[in-house]
Amino acid sequence: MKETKEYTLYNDTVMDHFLNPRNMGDVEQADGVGEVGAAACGDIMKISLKIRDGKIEDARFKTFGCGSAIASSSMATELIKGRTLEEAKNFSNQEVVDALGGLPPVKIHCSVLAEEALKAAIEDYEAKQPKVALATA
Amino acid sequence: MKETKEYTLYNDTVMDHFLNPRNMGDVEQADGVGEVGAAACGDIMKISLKIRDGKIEDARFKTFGCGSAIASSSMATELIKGRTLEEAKNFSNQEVVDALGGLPPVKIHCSVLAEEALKAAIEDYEAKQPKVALATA
Amino acid sequence: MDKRSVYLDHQTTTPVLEEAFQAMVPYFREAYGSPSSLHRFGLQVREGLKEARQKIAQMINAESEEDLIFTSGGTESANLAIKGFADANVRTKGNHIVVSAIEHPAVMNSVEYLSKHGFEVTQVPVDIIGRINPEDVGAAITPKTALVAVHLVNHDIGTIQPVKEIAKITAEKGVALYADAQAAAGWMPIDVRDLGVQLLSFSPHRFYGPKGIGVLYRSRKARVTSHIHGGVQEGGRRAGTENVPAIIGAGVAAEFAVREMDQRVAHVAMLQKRLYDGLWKHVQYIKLNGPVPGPLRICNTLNLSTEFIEGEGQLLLLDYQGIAVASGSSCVSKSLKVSHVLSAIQLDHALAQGNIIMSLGKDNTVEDVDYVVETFAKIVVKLRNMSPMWKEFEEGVIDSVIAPTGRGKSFTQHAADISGKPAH
Amino acid sequence: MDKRSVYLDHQTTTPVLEEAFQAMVPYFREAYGSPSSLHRFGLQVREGLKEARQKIAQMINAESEEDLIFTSGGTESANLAIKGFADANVRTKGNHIVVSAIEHPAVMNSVEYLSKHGFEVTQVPVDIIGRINPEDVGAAITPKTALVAVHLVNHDIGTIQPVKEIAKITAEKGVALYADAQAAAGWMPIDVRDLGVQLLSFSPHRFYGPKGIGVLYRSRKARVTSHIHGGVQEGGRRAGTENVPAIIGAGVAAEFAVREMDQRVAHVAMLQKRLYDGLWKHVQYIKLNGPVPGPLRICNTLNLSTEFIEGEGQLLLLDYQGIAVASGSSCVSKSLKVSHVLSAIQLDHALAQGNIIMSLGKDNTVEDVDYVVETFAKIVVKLRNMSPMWKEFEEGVIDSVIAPTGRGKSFTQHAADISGKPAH
Ligand SMILES: Cc1ncc(COP(=O)(O)O)c(C=O)c1O
Ligand SMILES: Cc1ncc(COP(=O)(O)O)c(C=O)c1O
Repeated sequence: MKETKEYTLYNDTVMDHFLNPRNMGDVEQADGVGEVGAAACGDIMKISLKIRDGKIEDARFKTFGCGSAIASSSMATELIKGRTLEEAKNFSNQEVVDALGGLPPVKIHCSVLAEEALKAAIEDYEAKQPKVALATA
Repeated sequence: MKETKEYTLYNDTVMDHFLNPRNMGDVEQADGVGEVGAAACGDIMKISLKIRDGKIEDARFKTFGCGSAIASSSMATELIKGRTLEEAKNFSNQEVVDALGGLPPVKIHCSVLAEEALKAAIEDYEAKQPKVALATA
Repeated sequence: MDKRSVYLDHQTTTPVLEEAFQAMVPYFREAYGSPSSLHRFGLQVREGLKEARQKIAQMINAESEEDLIFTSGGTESANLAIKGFADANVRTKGNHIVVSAIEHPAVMNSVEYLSKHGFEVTQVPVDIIGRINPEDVGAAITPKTALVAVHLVNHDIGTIQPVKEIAKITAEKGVALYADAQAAAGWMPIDVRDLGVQLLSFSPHRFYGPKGIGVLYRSRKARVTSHIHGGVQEGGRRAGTENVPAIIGAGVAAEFAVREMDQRVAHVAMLQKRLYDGLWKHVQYIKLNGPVPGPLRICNTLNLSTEFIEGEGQLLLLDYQGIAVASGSSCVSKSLKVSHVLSAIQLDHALAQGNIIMSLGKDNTVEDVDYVVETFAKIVVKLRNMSPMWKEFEEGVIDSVIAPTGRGKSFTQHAADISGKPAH
Repeated sequence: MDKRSVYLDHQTTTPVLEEAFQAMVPYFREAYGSPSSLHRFGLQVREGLKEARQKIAQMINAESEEDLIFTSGGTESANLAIKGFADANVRTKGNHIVVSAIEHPAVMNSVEYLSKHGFEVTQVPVDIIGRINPEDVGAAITPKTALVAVHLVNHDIGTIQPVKEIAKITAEKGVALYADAQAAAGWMPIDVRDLGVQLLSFSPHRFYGPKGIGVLYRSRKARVTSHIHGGVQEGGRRAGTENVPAIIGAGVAAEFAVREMDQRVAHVAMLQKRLYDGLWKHVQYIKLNGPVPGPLRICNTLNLSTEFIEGEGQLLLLDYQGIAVASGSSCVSKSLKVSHVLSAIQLDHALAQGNIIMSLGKDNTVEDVDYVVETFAKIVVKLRNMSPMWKEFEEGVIDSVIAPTGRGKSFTQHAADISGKPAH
């Protein structure tokens, strides 16, 4: 048995992203913002994007939710930065799960929420950019 | 907690009569012998008496049965020695129980068996002595 | 420097008292016999069990130690009380059961089982501090009611129930009353005769006794059908080789609970007050669930909701700072459902999500409490900075439930709007 | 000088292994959390429980540790296996149960409970050494049979049952098979997959683990309805705060049972043989119940009947000499009934009365055994001198069952004659 204090609910990567979240906050004058809620548990996630030349230059999150929801949004924003919109549209929650080194089964929906928030932010961006939206359609 | 070896199933008096039974054996040329069986558990008790001048001069027992059956017959023979036949006919198992300092409820029937064995022995004696039997009738 | 370690989850379980543990030790490797055995290894154990039984009977002022049935825990005791009593009395009394809406799952699910097996169940609601109204219980009783089940104290929100008043009503109507005392035992005096209950259960692991042992008191008038069949242990009412060391430890824990009751309650109530005052002074937008510290609340528990942030995050950050607490938030439950207790007191969904339960114990100190207050205040700031709701509240998009500003929609409405489904 | 202390009742319960006890210790006062908690006190405990589960799964070669349900003991496990399986499968499979005539009361009384609740029960008899004939089981199965329950080893007479052969038949007929392995676990290798059973139960207190914990293995195909309702512990199949220290101790006991199996079995079988040889050499008119030491008998148990004297007296005199044994005699049972196992093997009533069960453990020695033989021989003399039956046998009034002389009536006849009622 290790010492009590060495035990954590999630693995080290998840704990690290929960305790020291990356990209926490709101992008100033964001090009796209997505805010989604999980009907399952009531979590809410908001992702804001800065997009330049079809690429995600910056991504930030705010999350109302459990540890794995916070870690998932932190990881999702990390992963997505620098990707093209096309790439981002194919982004799947599994990438978040893998990058986090796994999530408990009951918490997988947190990573889904991150995917949804990201896609909502892209949609928001595209909705504001009708020409680009058509071009990629 | 006392040491393991100090614990006994029955109280000290019962244990003493079980471990060092009094009057164990058969009266030589007994005047009366009673052997009874307990339907409840299968125990068998045999009491033999030496009777002189309407008094129980000697009483001995043999018992096939549990610790409290053995202790009950030991105590019953102790108690009955020196009593008149009249007294002995009024003998009750409660005397055995009391003299033993109590028996577990489920073992009371052992003392009853002792009473029955004693009375069977007296009956046997009286059956062999029709005149005496009539006189006391 | 090592962080302080503060265990604030005594309503889940407690460490075993040193004295109770020491009393148990010889029963593992020396006095290891089974009490059913006739030899000395068995007899040696019987004596200890009898003493333990007496101590526990004394703790609740039972008529006799024979009125106790030892089980494996609070859950089994509750199951036996409810299903065992229902089984034994359905023919003579009827097939209706009255239960409060905020009982522990051990009770709720036992009752639900019965409802699937021919019983009718009436759930009595509670008010917003989680109190059962005795009149509601009276009104729910029908000529077919066999049993009323109400807990003495709620495990989540700490509300003390008017069991004695309910007992007057059930006595008048000739209905048996079962009280789950698991959240109360050890933290307030319990007197089954004064209360007037026919059945009462608890588990010593909530007052410094061991796990693996539960108690069911049942007055001689209350017949209970046994549910674990086998040997004739516990007078034929609960079969199975006895968990001897646990019963021994339970006896010692009960003895100390009685002896130290006043002292423990005074200490813990003082800490509860200090914690309550400190938190409410240093943290904005938090709500107490259940009654304020005082005669309606058990001395060791505070249940609060922190607005705009979620419970698991609070729990984890507190844990990271060495503070162990519980939460009734949906994220914390395996079923992803908010505690049914919080739903029953009609707590707003946002507040239910931000739920935290802190339960004190006899070994917590003033320094612990001050550390918790300070740490909690920092954690709330950190999580609110991360929460989209906090900014939206500041911007007037959503409103506070605790201190409404009149600007913005409710959290629940907001959540429903963005998720496209009503939050549950 | 102190008398030797020889514990010969390992088929009732065993002391906890030092290593198992030491492993349990930190879980009482340090790692006292509940595994359901999300904080570190809870998490710390989860790890230990998982390891224990794995060790126990390995002990019986279960597919996965998820196939184990922890209960409070062997009795609860048997109840859950039988009633839980019956409940879950009565609609799809039927309401008929097949059981052997010599199962433990935990099984017998669970089955009896079902028989009062709409189930039909067929009892399969055993032969005079207590073996179930697999063909009898096959013949008892009907299209409505839901479950067959047979133990792996009989707790009283030590007979090893042909469970693997029975499993072939049940598999063929598509019926589930439950084996109560409580008298076997720790004393012979158990492989649930090789045996082909769907359910199997035991309790670690029989192989140097703690009391208060039982195991039910159930293969993924066997559905079991939970019987203790409440929280979602044990994957929702058995509610209630886990008895953490006991599970930890059980894990260590299982680990050692596997590791030391060969050695323990060899040692105990050697002692069993020596005890058997010694007793039969030094004491006349004793009968072995169950198979001779060898492949059909569990290595640690001898069940014998001493003619012309009763069991409790033998037990008490042995105890007085420091030797702890058990007995199936009616005087020893609270119900005053001879063990139903002895009745089922059609043991003469006189012999059933004189029953003694000696069960060896890993810490018994050759010296212990020699002391037991010597002491037992003396005790038998003492009790026979006290017994009216012995003299009546010598006088030719009653005859021996074990070695009939052709003179005298049977004990049973004699007892009936003098009590005026047939003995039972
Ligand atoms: C074969 C068998 N099954 C079940 C049990 C019941 O186990 P427990 O008393 O540990 O609950 C026993 C106990 O003696 C047994 O021998
Ligand atoms: C009020 C109440 N009743 C019953 C129980 C069930 O007790 P256990 O988990 O000890 O079996 C609990 C446990 O949390 C409880 O709080």
